[in-house]
Amino acid sequence: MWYHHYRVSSNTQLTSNIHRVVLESTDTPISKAKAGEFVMLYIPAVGELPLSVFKQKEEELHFVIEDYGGPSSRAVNLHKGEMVGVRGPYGRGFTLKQNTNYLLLAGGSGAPPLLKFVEEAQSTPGVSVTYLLGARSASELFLLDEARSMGARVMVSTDDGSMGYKGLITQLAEKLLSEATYDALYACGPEQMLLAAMGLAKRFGVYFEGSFVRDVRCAVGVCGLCVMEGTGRLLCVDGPVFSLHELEAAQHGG
Amino acid sequence: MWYHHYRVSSNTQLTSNIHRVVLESTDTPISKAKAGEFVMLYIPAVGELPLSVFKQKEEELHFVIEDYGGPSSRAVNLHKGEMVGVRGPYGRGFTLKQNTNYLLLAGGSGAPPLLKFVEEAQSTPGVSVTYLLGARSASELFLLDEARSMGARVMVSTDDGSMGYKGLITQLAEKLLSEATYDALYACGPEQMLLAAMGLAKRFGVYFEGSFVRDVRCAVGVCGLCVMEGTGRLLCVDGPVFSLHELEAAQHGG
Amino acid sequence: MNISCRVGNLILQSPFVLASGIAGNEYSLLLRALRSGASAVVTKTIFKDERNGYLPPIYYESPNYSINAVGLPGKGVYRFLEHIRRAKTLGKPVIVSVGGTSIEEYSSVAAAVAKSGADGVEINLSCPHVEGTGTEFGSDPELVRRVVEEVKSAVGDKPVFAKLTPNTHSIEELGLAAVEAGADGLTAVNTLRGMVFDPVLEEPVLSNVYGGVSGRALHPVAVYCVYALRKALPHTPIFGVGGVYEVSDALDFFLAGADAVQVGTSISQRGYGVFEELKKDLVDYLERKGYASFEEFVRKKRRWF
Amino acid sequence: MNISCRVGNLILQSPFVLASGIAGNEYSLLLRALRSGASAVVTKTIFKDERNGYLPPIYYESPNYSINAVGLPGKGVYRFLEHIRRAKTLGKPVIVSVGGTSIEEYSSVAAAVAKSGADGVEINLSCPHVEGTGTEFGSDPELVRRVVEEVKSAVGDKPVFAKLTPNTHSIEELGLAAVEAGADGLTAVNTLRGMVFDPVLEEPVLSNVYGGVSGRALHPVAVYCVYALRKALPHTPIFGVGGVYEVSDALDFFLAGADAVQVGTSISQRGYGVFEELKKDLVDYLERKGYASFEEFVRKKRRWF
Ligand SMILES: Cc1cc2nc3c(=O)[nH]c(=O)nc-3n(C[C@H](O)[C@H](O)[C@H](O)COP(=O)(O)OP(=O)(O)OC[C@H]3O[C@@H](n4cnc5c(N)ncnc54)[C@H](O)[C@@H]3O)c2cc1C
Ligand SMILES: Cc1cc2nc3c(=O)[nH]c(=O)nc-3n(C[C@H](O)[C@H](O)[C@H](O)COP(=O)(O)OP(=O)(O)OC[C@H]3O[C@@H](n4cnc5c(N)ncnc54)[C@H](O)[C@@H]3O)c2cc1C
Ligand SMILES: Cc1cc2nc3c(=O)[nH]c(=O)nc-3n(C[C@H](O)[C@H](O)[C@H](O)COP(=O)(O)O)c2cc1C
Ligand SMILES: Cc1cc2nc3c(=O)[nH]c(=O)nc-3n(C[C@H](O)[C@H](O)[C@H](O)COP(=O)(O)O)c2cc1C
Ligand code: FES
Ligand code: FES
Repeated sequence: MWYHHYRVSSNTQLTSNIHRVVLESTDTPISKAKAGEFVMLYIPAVGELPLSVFKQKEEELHFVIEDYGGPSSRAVNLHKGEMVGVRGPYGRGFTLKQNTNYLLLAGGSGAPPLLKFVEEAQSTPGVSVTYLLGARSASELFLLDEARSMGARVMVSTDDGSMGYKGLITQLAEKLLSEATYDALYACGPEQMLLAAMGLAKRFGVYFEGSFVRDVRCAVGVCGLCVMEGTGRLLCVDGPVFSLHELEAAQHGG
Repeated sequence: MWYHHYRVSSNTQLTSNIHRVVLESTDTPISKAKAGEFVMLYIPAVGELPLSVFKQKEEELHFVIEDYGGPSSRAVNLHKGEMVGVRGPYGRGFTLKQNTNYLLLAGGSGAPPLLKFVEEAQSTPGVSVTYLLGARSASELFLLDEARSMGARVMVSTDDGSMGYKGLITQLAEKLLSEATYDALYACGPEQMLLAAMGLAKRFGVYFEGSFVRDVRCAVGVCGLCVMEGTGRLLCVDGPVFSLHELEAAQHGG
Repeated sequence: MNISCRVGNLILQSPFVLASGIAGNEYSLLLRALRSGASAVVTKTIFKDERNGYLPPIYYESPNYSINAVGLPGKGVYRFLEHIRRAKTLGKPVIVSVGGTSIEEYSSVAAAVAKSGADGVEINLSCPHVEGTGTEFGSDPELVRRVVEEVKSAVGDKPVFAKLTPNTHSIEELGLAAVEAGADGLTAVNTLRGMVFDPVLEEPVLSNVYGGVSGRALHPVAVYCVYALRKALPHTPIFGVGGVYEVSDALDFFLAGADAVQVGTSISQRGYGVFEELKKDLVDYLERKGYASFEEFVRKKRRWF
Repeated sequence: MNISCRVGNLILQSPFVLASGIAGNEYSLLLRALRSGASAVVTKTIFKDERNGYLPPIYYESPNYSINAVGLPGKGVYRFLEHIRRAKTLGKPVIVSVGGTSIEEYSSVAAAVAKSGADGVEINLSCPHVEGTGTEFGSDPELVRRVVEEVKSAVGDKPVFAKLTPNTHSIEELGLAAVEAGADGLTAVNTLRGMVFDPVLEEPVLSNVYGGVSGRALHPVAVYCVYALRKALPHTPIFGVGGVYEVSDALDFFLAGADAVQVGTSISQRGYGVFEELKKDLVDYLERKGYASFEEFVRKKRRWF
């Protein structure tokens, strides 16, 4: 089955442009996704877009979706009862190891895969997680209690200082990295943020993984449009999560 | 897999125009056939012909093939080592019930399904089998010991009286039916013989099944060429074995 | 649930019809299909004279497609007329597929079967594996036009369907030619030219070397053909044919614009029971989706035209 | 076991080549395919200017076929030239697929890529789902002739392959036109026009509504096309393309007359590993059958021509 069919069971607005959308399976649900893996959400007569799995239960799929003005505008407005198609899960997610001290950096709608990671980390021995969420202002922060309730140390940054650390999330991360030792830095958010986080990881000698975004259209490795330039790697099958090592290959080409 | 592949492992001449051909599987063998079921034998660059399964072991398939002048001429000349394709088994074979006294009539190359029936009957409680083989003359009789060794009472008829009963096999059968009681009469051979046997079965009130021949080309019920005229029945999927009841429908049409 | 439908002036109890060439050479087989739930049958393609067809292998099946080169065997039209009369005894439409190696043959066969009670004529303009008939007429819009014109004038008011080939760069062009020449409806499609080798024996399997691809592989192509024809001809009755196994395959055709579907290859795997199963599954589908009838479903779901 | 082969004057280490449009839009991806065992690559079809292609859904897969309408996105030829140069660093042939919405565009793109080191040019005369290019040129033998002539004169001695469509009643006619106009070889085939609906959502899936059918369903049709071309053109180099998943699929093409095959859709299921697996399985096959080389197998097994 290419599309597994789901019915929208709820749509909750989290911030001015971010919604939590919950789907319920109407035939066979997709198989279990790991944190960082994604699906293609098909909205009939609208289009298809890649979305990280945020939460998954037997018959349920949860997404956190930001309105970017294209098909995602329609996705944040999905109403209860609407039918959609879902295919996946696709790609490779974040690596989770025992006895590791994780620092997670989520920028805006980059939160869902990292929140899923927090959930998975909960039941892994010896893991501690510090979860940072960054936004322009307090009103754009969301699902902080969710992260706390799953046992993460939660900190936030806002550009305007309306809540938590005033400044960029990568500045907050830099502060934390200078104060304490972390084994791994995982990030998801805008490309600029990811590149800055990668820089931090290198500087502090911390293992890095980041979830990236490219033009995902087929999601199965044939169209080539999601290529991580110069690496020969396709985001849809080899990513969306890449390690520092994989991304440095990107810079050297070939 | 459409064709299962076999290598010819032996070819023994039984009479002037009848051979026993043994094949050995080179990939996966076809599944178990019941007496009366048939396969399509594909000889590359020659053609394909329907053949009753005569004997079947795990990896082996045995046929008894008569040379009729068409593709069967090539089939009787298959030599050791040649590769062929086999698909099937197809159709519905002879019914085998416990505690039954069977009279089997084999005309020439009609023997194989009935010999297979004798083999199956061997291990069925309460079954006794009388096997009649008819031919023009003694030199055209074959595999009588085979039938005997499997516990059948074996009798033969020849047109010229060179061995056994002098006359047609159906005349021999008529004699036997008048002398003793049989529960079922099964026949395989030329159409004229089958129709005569059917007449006997009716006259003596004996259950009848016969294995017929038609123009089998697809063997899967689509080309329609093997129709039993007027019955809506296809020899390849509904036969080749038909009961008296099914064949009377044939005569009444519709 | 009412799943009857109209295809031109044929009224069908369900949109599931036996396709031409699928055990359609004898009245008793046609009756069997009708009794098994087909709402109408299309006969094997009938020619003027007897034809032997090809020797086996004539058929090959893989999980993804079937391929055949039967070679259009048949007893010839005069011995077939009696079969038409007998097949009609159930009161369901009997559509006779007519073939020819000349325009004259097409029209004389059509005239004969129409006189013997055929409820419709389907012109086989699309057999891909016999020289001198089928695609040799059906690939050229001008020949399509001429065959259809002659057949139409030979059969009077009996509905005439032109059965088209997918082996073309523009099925619309062929469909338009047929309709302009007087065809009452279209059947889309016949098989795609194809070929299969036995990889162990290193031989082309079919005795004719190449043949026609049907079944699952043909399905998306056939659905496109129906869609293209429906766009070009909003009101022409259309039979969709190609790879109908499950009701979802039939729905593809209905959504693409077909009024009814014909069922062929799947019978080799699913048997005649496929007709009752398709009917039941269509009823279930329409009920689950809340449609009042098949006709309502069709009317509502053609947004993309 | 030597499985190298020649396709015209291209010498290939194995008969397995990456098909056009399969992750072929970036030098690093082309290098990946070559490092994974492809003996040559055909790039994504390149146009003069940037093209966005279609929005998703652009791809759909069923067990029996895949269908796509990617819409030929690309950065335009001038930004692609650097990718050709970089892809060549492994010394394996890089064939550039060229597109155009005019004969002039085809030939100017071809001239540019030939100058930048393309080892061959494949003319996409066969994309079925973009208006104004592909099949609109490739369905008409006269246009095929004109495009091939212009491209051939633009690229000098670089080999030119014409990639043909199966959406035709006569692929021989198209192949002959291309060869007469100077094509050095043929690629058969591109996808078949097709369409798919989601039966639950009752919608055409592809954003472009229809697209091109590839993979398993295309296979028997593509094999036939190669066979028909080989009969018509005994000495023309031919790439077979369509549904190569297992080595047996490739053997079908070799037996039908192809000199080498291109691999597309199966990469979505089998990954880049498919190239090494095909090579290994071909070697095993030839050894088991007692052939001394791939070349010997091809020479011996063409009895039906
Ligand atoms: C693996 C993966 C996981 C993801 N997970 C999530 C997730 O969990 N949640 C989430 O919210 N998002 C996620 N995204 C991002 C999401 O799928 C969409 O890419 C993003 O929402 C873009 O939205 P859009 O398609 O509506 O906008 P787009 O179509 O990208 O367009 C945004 C706006 O920019 C304009 N625009 C875009 N491109 C151009 C151009 N070339 N020229 C001119 N104008 C242009 C559009 O017209 C539109 O107005 C993920 C992406 C990936 C690859
Ligand atoms: C279910 C089934 C099981 C069978 N099992 C066996 C079996 O176990 N053993 C066995 O030996 N046989 C069996 N047969 C019969 C066998 O398959 C062939 O049908 C039979 O051998 C005919 O042989 P052929 O194909 O060589 O000859 P055919 O092709 O039938 O031809 C015989 C000769 O007659 C000529 N001829 C035939 N038809 C015509 C025509 N219309 N016009 C002119 N000339 C014609 C041919 O040219 C040839 O010279 C079985 C048949 C069926 C249907
Ligand atoms: C064995 C076989 C025989 C066929 N014979 C004919 C025929 O005589 N006339 C015709 O118009 N189509 C014939 N066809 C084509 C079918 O009617 C149908 O168009 C095609 O098979 C696609 O439908 P399917 O995928 O449901 O089989 C034949 C198909 C098969 C498989
Ligand atoms: C996603 C996708 C994109 C394609 N893009 C192109 C293209 O740009 N140019 C081209 O000539 N063929 C293109 N093709 C066709 C393939 O090159 C090939 O001819 C076809 O897919 C059949 O081979 P396959 O069955 O191995 O995929 C594309 C096919 C697919 C599936
Ligand atoms: S989205 Fe097509 S290759 Fe990744
Ligand atoms: S042989 Fe074709 S239907 Fe029986």
